Amino acid sequence: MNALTSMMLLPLLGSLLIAVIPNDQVLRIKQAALGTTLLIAISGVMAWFKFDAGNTSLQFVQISQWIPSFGINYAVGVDGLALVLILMSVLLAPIVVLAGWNESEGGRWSVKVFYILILVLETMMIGVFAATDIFLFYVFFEAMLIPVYFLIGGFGSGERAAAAVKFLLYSLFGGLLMLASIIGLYVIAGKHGGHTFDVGQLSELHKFMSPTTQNLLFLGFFIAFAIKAPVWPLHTWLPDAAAAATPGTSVLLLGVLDKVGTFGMIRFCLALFPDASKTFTPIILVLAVISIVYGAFLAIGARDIKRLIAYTSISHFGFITMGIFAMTSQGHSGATLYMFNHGFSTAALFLVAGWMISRRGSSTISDFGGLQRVTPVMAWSFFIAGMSSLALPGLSSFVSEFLVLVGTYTRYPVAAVIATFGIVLAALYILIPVQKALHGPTTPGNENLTDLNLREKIAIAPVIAVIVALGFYPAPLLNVINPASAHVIASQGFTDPVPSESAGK
Amino acid sequence: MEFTAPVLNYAQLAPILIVLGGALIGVLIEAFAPRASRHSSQLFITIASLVAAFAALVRVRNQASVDAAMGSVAFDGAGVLLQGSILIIALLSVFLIADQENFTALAAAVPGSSEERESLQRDLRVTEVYPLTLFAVAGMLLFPLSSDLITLFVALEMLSLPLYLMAGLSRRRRLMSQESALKYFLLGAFSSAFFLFGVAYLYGYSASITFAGIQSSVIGGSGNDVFLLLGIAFISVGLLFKVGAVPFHAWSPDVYQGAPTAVTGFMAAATKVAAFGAILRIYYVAFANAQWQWRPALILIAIVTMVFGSVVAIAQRDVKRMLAYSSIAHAGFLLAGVIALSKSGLDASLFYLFAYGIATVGAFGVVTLVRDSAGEVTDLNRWSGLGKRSPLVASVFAFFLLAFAGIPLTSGFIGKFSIFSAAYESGSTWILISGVLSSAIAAFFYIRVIVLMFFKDPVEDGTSVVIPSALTLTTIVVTSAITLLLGVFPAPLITFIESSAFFIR
Amino acid sequence: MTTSTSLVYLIALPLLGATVLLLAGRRSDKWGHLLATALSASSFGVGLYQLSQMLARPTEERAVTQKLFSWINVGTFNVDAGLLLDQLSICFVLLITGVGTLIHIYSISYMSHDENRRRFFAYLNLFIAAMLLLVLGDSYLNLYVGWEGVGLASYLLIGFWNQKPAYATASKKAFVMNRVGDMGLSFAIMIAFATLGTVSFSGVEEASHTASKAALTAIGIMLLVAATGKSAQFPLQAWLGDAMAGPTPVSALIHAATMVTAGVYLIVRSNFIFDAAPTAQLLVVIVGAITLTFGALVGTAKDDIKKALAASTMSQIGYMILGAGLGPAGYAFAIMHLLTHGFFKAGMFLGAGSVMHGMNDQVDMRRYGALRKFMPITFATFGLGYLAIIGVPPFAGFYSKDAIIETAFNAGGVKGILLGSTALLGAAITAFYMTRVMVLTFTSKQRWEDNQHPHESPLLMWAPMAILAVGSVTTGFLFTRGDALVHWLSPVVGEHAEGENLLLQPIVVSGLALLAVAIGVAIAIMKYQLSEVDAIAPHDVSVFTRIARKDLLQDSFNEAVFMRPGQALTSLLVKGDQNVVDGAVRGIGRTALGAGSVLRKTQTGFARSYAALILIGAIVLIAGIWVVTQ
Amino acid sequence: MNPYNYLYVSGLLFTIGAVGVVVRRNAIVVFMCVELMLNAANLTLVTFSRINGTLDGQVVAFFTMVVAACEVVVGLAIIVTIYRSRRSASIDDASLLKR
Repeated sequence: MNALTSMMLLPLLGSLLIAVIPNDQVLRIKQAALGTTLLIAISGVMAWFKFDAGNTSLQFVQISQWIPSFGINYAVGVDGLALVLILMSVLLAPIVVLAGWNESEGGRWSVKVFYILILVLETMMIGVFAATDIFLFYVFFEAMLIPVYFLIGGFGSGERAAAAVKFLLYSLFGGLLMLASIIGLYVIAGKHGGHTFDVGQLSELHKFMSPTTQNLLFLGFFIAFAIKAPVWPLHTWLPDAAAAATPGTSVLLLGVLDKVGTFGMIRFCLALFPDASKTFTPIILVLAVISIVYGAFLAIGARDIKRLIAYTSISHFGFITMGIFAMTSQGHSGATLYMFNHGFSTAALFLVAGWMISRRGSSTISDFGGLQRVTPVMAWSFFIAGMSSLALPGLSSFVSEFLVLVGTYTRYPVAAVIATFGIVLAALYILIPVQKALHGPTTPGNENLTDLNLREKIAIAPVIAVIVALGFYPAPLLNVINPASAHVIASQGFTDPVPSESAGK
Repeated sequence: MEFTAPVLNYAQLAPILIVLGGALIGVLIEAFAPRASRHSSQLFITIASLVAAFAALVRVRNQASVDAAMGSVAFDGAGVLLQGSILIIALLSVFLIADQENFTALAAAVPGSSEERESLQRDLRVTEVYPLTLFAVAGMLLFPLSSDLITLFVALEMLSLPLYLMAGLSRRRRLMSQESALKYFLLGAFSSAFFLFGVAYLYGYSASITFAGIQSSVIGGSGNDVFLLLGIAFISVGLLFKVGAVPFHAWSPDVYQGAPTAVTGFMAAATKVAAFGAILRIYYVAFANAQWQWRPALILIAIVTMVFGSVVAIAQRDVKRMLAYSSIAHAGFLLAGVIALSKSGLDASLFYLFAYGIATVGAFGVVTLVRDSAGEVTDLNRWSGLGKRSPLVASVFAFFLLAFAGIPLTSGFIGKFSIFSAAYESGSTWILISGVLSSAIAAFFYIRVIVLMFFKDPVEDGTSVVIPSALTLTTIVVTSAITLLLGVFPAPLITFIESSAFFIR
Repeated sequence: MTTSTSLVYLIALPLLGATVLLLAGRRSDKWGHLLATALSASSFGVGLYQLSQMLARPTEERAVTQKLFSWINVGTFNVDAGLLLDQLSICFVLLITGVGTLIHIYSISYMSHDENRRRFFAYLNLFIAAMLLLVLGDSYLNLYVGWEGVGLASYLLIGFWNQKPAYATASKKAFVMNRVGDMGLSFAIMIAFATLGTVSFSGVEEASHTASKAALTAIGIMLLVAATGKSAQFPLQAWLGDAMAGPTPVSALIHAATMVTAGVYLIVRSNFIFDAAPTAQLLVVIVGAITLTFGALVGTAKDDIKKALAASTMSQIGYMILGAGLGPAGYAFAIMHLLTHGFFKAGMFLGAGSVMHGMNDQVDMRRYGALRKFMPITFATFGLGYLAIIGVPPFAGFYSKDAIIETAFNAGGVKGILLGSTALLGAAITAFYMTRVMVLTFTSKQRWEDNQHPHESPLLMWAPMAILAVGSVTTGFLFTRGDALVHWLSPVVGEHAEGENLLLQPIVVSGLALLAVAIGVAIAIMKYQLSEVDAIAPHDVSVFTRIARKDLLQDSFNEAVFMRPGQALTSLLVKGDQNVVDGAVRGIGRTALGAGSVLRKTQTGFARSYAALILIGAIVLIAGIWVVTQ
Repeated sequence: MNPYNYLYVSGLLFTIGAVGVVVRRNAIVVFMCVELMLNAANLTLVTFSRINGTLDGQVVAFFTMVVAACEVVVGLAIIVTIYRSRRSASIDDASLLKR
């Protein structure tokens, strides 16, 4: 059976299994969830090894008819880009389950519901990256909103209902714009050689489009992805959602779901509308740079630790977007690697923050203080996560961030230069909470916090390990990413700028 | 001058005739059967005749002829599909109607009179509703098949008159119910007067009352265009009134609210199918070649309808009214299919009609379950926390709402996609855009209800969910199953529609 | 080029130490410090071994490389994790590991009472590793890793006692200001890649022959920015003073001997760029000149012994930068001064630490005095360092500083005169404030209460001081004997071009320098030795003193120009995000809702109004169709 | 005499009926106005049948009368019920359902 399909089926089976476990056997349910996610993670890693990095064509392809009358297929397959993101998703899932062992309790509904939603979500996460049929992609893209919506609204805290609605409406709005564009594509495809949703065939279509049509269709897709990603000024749903959701949910939300946005920009915006992409690149770069700086400033000003992390992500997504539209191999590979790394560093930040919050009973940064002395391990985990978030050399995110900057500089120096100021702001928005929460005297209310227990250590260890390991040796990922991004660049008709002063000239 | 005896194709008319026969038997039962046995026998007769009619329809599903009744009734694929949908929907609605809790004991009794009280004590049950339903169904079956203006008019009245009465049969809030009946009747009569006037002018224009005749004179261009214009305009008023398109929608919220919920469901679902069936036939067959006259106006109406329906629905506080406005919005979407004026438009409309009808019956079926001591609770605020009280019912209702909103993996999404792509294919971009936007607005209020049910805490005011009767349960299960099925595996139905849907001329 | 497989151990050993100590946690409290010291020492051993190997080889084959693996490889952007050990880096390796080891030893005793000593040693090892990576990396990007690594280590060590909020702030300040400098380094790397297509030292050097002046100037200036950040040079000097919050050994190792000199290393390492970019080079000397005066002036006013020493560090590095800015003539001297400074300044810091150790962490020199009797060894070692820094022959500082002053004078033209006289003035002020430190601390009258019981530090502490003292006596002499260092470095920094028509002969310069020193010393002695010093800093002082005490208003400046506007902008954006951006979104929602509640009023409930609606609709429909038809 | 005049008459009748529906309050009267409109339609049909010289129009007219009769039956039933429960035949009184 096709590797991807089986990876998508596993969570569903898992959720069925959980559904039959009686409600009161909470532990059993959790174990089932953890087991399933681990299984998927393993199969994901196996797929990783089966993958032939050398060839740029899609692999693990499966195509079977779904709605023949509309030329809609169940078509899955991955290139380096998709594989990396799927790997990230399936690796994060068990960590989230293990880390948020207790966040499923005290929600509106039973523990069971929580894990069923998580597993269903995982299926869709895999599907959305694996789909090579735009209709199928759209189905996952929209359907995955529902579980997240219930995860936020049902198990979150604070203004969870409002946040959930905001998240859903924002995304639905974007999704509908994309639907309009998809319909447009469908019709145009019908006029030129038959209805299809196959990305490959559709990417030939732009030849038949008038510039205006192409721009409009591009916008339909881009706005949807810009909301997901999120790009300034379409970001305001993210802080609320992240602040309301449980840490685990936030990890999946920022770590995985938002990547769908940047993933989509590469997979659809660029591939389907090359000319429009070129047209809009300047504007998008401006937005990306704004996101970088703006997100950083808001993070500096944030009082709530979860919101702070959310804002840092806005800044990071700015980097990713910039790298994507810089149209250089460094920028592209950097952006893809960035997606992977951001997944893990955000996961680390959110999980540790979640533990801090659940222990302290508050998410206001100023309520913490001197944790380094009370809970050294927790403090260190947070610190390392923070360092990775500010892209400290030697940690994974540095490689990606620097690649993005270098790649952008070679084509768009100004954007890169402004973006680079982000690294100073990053130092501020990480070190300020570090100073307030971890350093200084241990403030009242924090004296008796307990340090991480074994489970939590086991959960956070692999994340940090990945962060450090990839910082020193990113080759395994880059080898898979490079061919893919080189392929995209080439198909866009771009070549890396030659060094202006190279001795060769 | 001699008359030729009419030649009828009884096989093709069988469905209609069977239903009419059932209705007549029903009348006889009312007249002679003892009270005690009436209900069961009526129910049996009704269900039996509907099933029989369906069987008869299946027998002749592949036939097609213009003169099933001397050219007054066209029997073709589209007709079969429409009749089939109507019969299925009618059957499911009858299951709801069978729950007598919804109906007054004695329609003639003055509300609050001793007469009524006594009748309630004696636990009388109104059973006229069954024959009325059958008469209405018969009219609905005839309406979309009519291929001349007389039949069209007669069918229109046949389906309307029983509905006027049924609207007044509510057990509780009798005054409202009667008021809705009155409004429905007066406005209905008013609109059918317009309709008839239109008939007159079309006859004046083409000297013929058959669609074929009208079509040929439109093509021939003989005759006074002013008459054609007036004819189309006036007939449209009558038809658009039935489907509740703005500005002829005003009756529907009031009637939907006042009528017994089961009837509302029947009305909302079946009437729409029948009316749109007729509209499709007359516009596709009779007026097709005059599209440059009516299409712009219809496009405008469609856009106004979908936007108005969605926007006003936001502000509703009563479930039934909310659904009424949503059905107005959907009427707008369906008009897009009429405007498409193409094969794909026809297919899309037929699919949409069936999917929407099923979901509507289901949704109203759920509404009948939410009650307090004084009968059904339709005030949305009292629905809050329903998800806690009875998660299953709430989830089902939420599912139907998502289907209305057109979220993937529900029938609504496929319908929306196909109908909009058809509309865009035929060049009406504005329909697509406004459709997408109003869908976004619509999502807003569907989600508000979901929030209300799941994320708000229940109000302790005796609102509860009754254990559904077996029949009601069947309806709800079947409808939700179909809605899901059509969302996941729509291919069979779509291919079937594609292969068989056409209008014989 | 010769390759080696053992370079990596230089870094790996201390890195291993850091990892083990941090992961093992409290379990390693018993032996952690010993392990760390041992590893640092063994790294020093490897360094010596490498040196011996290097000496064994002919000059042109002395440089050694080791490629570990291909680190980042995207398109044409290929960076290996590669190490380069040449005549320049070996100096640093030995300085870092050597002085580092001594300071490890010193800290064993100095930190013995701190419950977190193990963590302290972990950080120290981390620093050693990062610093070695910095000087061993064979490309700007590898250097960058070490560059930020030492920044991290210094952040951790400055904030080692971060339970004191002020210290935590100090560490943050240091990190952030360093990041500003690092930004310069990233720019430099980006420009290098965009213009030269490579970021490795060898590649850039090769490309620099053909590259345009503009590109090289840009790179050079950005490198200078980086240097100012890490080496606390003007205008990014403000963090160094606060960095004294860290434990004294840290100040000795990181903020005196090694890390802060990384800027000098960077510039000397990039000599091929600066030689080809005069403008950048000019900026370098300007920065150097400004900073050396700046630091010196600040030094005159500080009463906190560590802050005084920090100021002098700043000033001394100013000398090195100045030297490095003077091109081939100066590189060697810059490095020489760097090395000698490494010895005597480290020694003096340790001395200061020992004094504080004896005075229960009192740092105010006005509360010292007459400590000569109580801690003779400290006095002796500190004194030797003192003689070295003010440049009294034959102590180390004399040779190195003198050389720089001389080269400055001979830089030619007005430039030469200006720079030379600045350096000379600096020497005088240095003499003044160092004498001030010396006198206030050791020789002047006792100004501390009798409940204090000053005492000499234990062997583990004074032994390193002694060794460093020896270094500060001898090194200068050794390096200059037959221009040993100059020749040693020439393969890296280019042949030392001895100017022909010298403005001033060396002997003259030395004379002038000694004169300046003498004046400085004399004033200091008069002011502090022969006259009364009050135990609390007087407030009725000249405005200049006040300004000097406030570090020439550097903080107030930064606050006014960067911090406050930044904070204002932040809060503005926060408000804006809530009210404008998100407000717009919420506005849309409210509009829809409002429209809905308005439109639903059309549903009056009166059947007649509905009928009217239908009628109007019909009329409009007819009209519409009519219009379309006509 | 020009048959088209009948069209004008019927048009007039129809308009009167329509306006009547809008302006009159009494349900019975409103209903009668609707009947007036139907009859206007009938007149039109008959006229056209005359103009076109085919019988269909008149056939439709007959059907219309039948249907109208049915409408009367249903309509009066509803109106009477309302009247009995409200003691008023004014359609403006029946305005519980709104908004």
